[in-house]
Amino acid sequence: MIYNIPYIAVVTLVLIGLYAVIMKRNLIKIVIGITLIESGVNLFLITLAYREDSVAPIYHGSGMRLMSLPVPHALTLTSIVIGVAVLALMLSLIIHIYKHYGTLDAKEIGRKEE
Amino acid sequence: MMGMSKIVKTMVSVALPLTLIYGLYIIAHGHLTPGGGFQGGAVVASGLAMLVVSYGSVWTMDRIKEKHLSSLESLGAFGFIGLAFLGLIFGSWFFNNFLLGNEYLFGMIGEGASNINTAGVIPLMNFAVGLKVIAGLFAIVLVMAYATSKKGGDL
Amino acid sequence: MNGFENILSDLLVHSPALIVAIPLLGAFLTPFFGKVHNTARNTFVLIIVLLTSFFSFLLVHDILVNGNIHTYVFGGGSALTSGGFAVRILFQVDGLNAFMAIIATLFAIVGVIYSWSFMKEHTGLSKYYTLYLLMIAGIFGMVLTGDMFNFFVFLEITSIASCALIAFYTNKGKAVDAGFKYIVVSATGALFVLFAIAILYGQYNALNIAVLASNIQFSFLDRIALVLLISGLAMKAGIVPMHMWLPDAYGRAPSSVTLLLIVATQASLYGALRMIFTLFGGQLSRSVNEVGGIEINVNLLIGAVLVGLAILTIFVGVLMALKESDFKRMIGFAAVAEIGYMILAIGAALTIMFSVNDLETSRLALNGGIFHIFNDALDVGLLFLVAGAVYYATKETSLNRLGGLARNMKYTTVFFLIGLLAVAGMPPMNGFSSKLIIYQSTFLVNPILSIIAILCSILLLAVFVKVFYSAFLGPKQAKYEKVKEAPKSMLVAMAIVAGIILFIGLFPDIFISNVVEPATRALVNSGEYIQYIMGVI
Amino acid sequence: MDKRTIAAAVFFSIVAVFLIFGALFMHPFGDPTEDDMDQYIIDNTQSQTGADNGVTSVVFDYRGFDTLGEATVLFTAVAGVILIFRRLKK
Repeated sequence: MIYNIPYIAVVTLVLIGLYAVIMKRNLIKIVIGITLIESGVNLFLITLAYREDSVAPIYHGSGMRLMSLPVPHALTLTSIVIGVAVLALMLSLIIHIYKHYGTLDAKEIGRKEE
Repeated sequence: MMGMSKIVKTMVSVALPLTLIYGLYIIAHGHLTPGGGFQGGAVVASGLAMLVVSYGSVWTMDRIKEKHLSSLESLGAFGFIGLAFLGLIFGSWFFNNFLLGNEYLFGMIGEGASNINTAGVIPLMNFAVGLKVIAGLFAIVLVMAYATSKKGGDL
Repeated sequence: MNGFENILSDLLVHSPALIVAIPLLGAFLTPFFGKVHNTARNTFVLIIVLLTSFFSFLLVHDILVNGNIHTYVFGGGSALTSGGFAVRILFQVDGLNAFMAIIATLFAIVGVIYSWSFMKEHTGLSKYYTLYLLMIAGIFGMVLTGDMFNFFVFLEITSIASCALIAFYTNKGKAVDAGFKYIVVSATGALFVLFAIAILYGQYNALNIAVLASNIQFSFLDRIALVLLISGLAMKAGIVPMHMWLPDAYGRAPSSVTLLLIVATQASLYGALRMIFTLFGGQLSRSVNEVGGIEINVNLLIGAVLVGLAILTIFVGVLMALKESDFKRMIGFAAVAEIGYMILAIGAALTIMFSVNDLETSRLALNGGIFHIFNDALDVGLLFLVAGAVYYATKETSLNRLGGLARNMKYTTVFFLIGLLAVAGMPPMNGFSSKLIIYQSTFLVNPILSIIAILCSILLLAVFVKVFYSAFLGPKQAKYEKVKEAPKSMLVAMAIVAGIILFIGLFPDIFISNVVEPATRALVNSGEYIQYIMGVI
Repeated sequence: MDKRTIAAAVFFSIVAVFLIFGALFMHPFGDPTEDDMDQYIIDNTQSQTGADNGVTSVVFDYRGFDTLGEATVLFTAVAGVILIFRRLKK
């Protein structure tokens, strides 16, 4: 059980994010929710990389000790950059939405669109 | 937004060169130490974002156009995919590490020693990606800051 | 002559990589050409797309004619290292991938030709074409890759590029809002997919689809991963609980972008098919569970859920299309209904396979479903192209204000008639031949399902006949007196699609036996796909 | 509480229950059940790519195509942001 606490943390982060995405009406809060899910998934990937008593996979000065797995590090790197890209695009769309409707409330926007 | 106070501007002009050098160091040593093109590029871009914050986006936009940043980014991306295509031509597979094992440039295989002249195309790819990330992230920050500034609006 | 054949076979070996790499290269270079001249840039984009199509044709031809499976290892070397690890990224192309590649190639060409005149009045065209090529590259990457994480990366490329393009008309708040809805749904869906990939990686320490499929055990975590994968991809494919973004995005985007959005949606659907039939394919056939003494066949459950969702999707799509008064959004709802027909066929195939154990009929149903993927893309695509042409000529999308266009836009009217008959599944068109197969196979699951499907199809016909009557026929309106026929490039694009619709409608058997059958075979015999990589039979 | 909120809440609780159970079924932290592929990479990185940094060798050599995709994603985002904030009149 104690060994599963990192996974519980991951699931908690993902769930908080999911809650924000499906329950909140403010667009900025939805974006924060997506970022939280993203952090949860990144944390999960990094968690998978760890082996007990291991060092980072850099050979110089590692002294032939056990190394943590390199592939999840690479995947996390990719996933972080993708997250930045999605975030930038979402925020610029929000800037435009605010210019058009003067509000960030999803319901209000829906009413103004009618 | 006309920029922040004189203290902030002075601090930025001191910190900016250091940030740039640190970022370039991370890019150049990507194949030896933690870091690489993306991380170093992000450091440099955050240094440049400091410029936007302290001097204001309109001031920055007068000096650096987003068109040029976009071209620079295309150049970086083209360098990256060009290296991959060179792998197809010289190494007979797309993304082949064709420089590995040559005697002149980055060809050595570093057995434990932190020798910068190692790893084949990886350092070159790091440079290409670094250029791309610097230009790309700075362009995003600049464009979004300009769009929300009072004077600005559309590009 | 021999040298030429050598070069051709070399190109064939490298074509899976080049199909993705060339549009990417083109996208990186488009801004430079945009600085020179507009026509130079358009020509450059067209050349890039034609070059991509050439490689795609080479690859697809070899797969469909010779029945080969192609792999390409990025970075070189053999697919598996000693010990059986797929360390490098693989592209693996079989009949199903080839089938999707045909759709993507066709629509890439048609879209670029259509954009030539359709977009010429707008600013920011360099960026538009850059994103267009990136979207094409992303779709090709999605349908060719054999690596889970690579699939996710291309999924994100496609969705980010399409989101920016949906919001192309930034002066309209609705377009921007549609783009935002799309990016929220697709980012969440993509993160679900990534989460599932991470779960699978944590268990089996592999990312290659074939390697994963040969190791998978269907434990509790694997089932969570399966559900996350399917729900994430279903969000992006617009199946009913998560369909609301689809008509908005389809309706507000420029028509040329909608064309590629249809393909992107279907690429997500392809992803779901690949995950169900290949990744979990070996396990699905014997996944019987016991819950409290009652045996539950998981496959039958998946099949039944899919059939239920499909009927709901068809129903919702048709009903909303009846109420809608905006031309493009209405076609968007029709597209939702059409997606429902594909899911219906796939669900019916799974249900038949595991309840009646009738492989022949389930194959027939799968044939119908896959065939309908192609037909749906063509039919809905043609309708959107027509709607785009009408918008180009009149700057109007509301059906209440359109009228009497047939006099001035003769060719467009003919193309709309073809698209209308095809989307409603009327006899001489391609929609009829695939829907007939779907009706036949669902009849075996439950006759009521088949009747509902037919009724909805008739309703769809009614919807579009109403549009035809109100927008194209009817009295001449003064404000549309000077409306001109659409420019040549748009007519050419529509004519290509309409020609293919008529050809498939008249000779469906040729198409089914040469293109659809290999795809179905690839889907059903997942063992071939896996063993080609594992090298063990 | 309208219907949509209730449906969303039900959906959310189902996801929550399954994910928390899933977390309990994961292998213990720091002890992966399978790590052969990564061990292969760790053992062979230096001789096959010449890089001293294992992660960089994965990012740019073994999974270099992913990195191309990742660079493309950033490129796409920049193009998208510039497209969205473009000037509308010629």
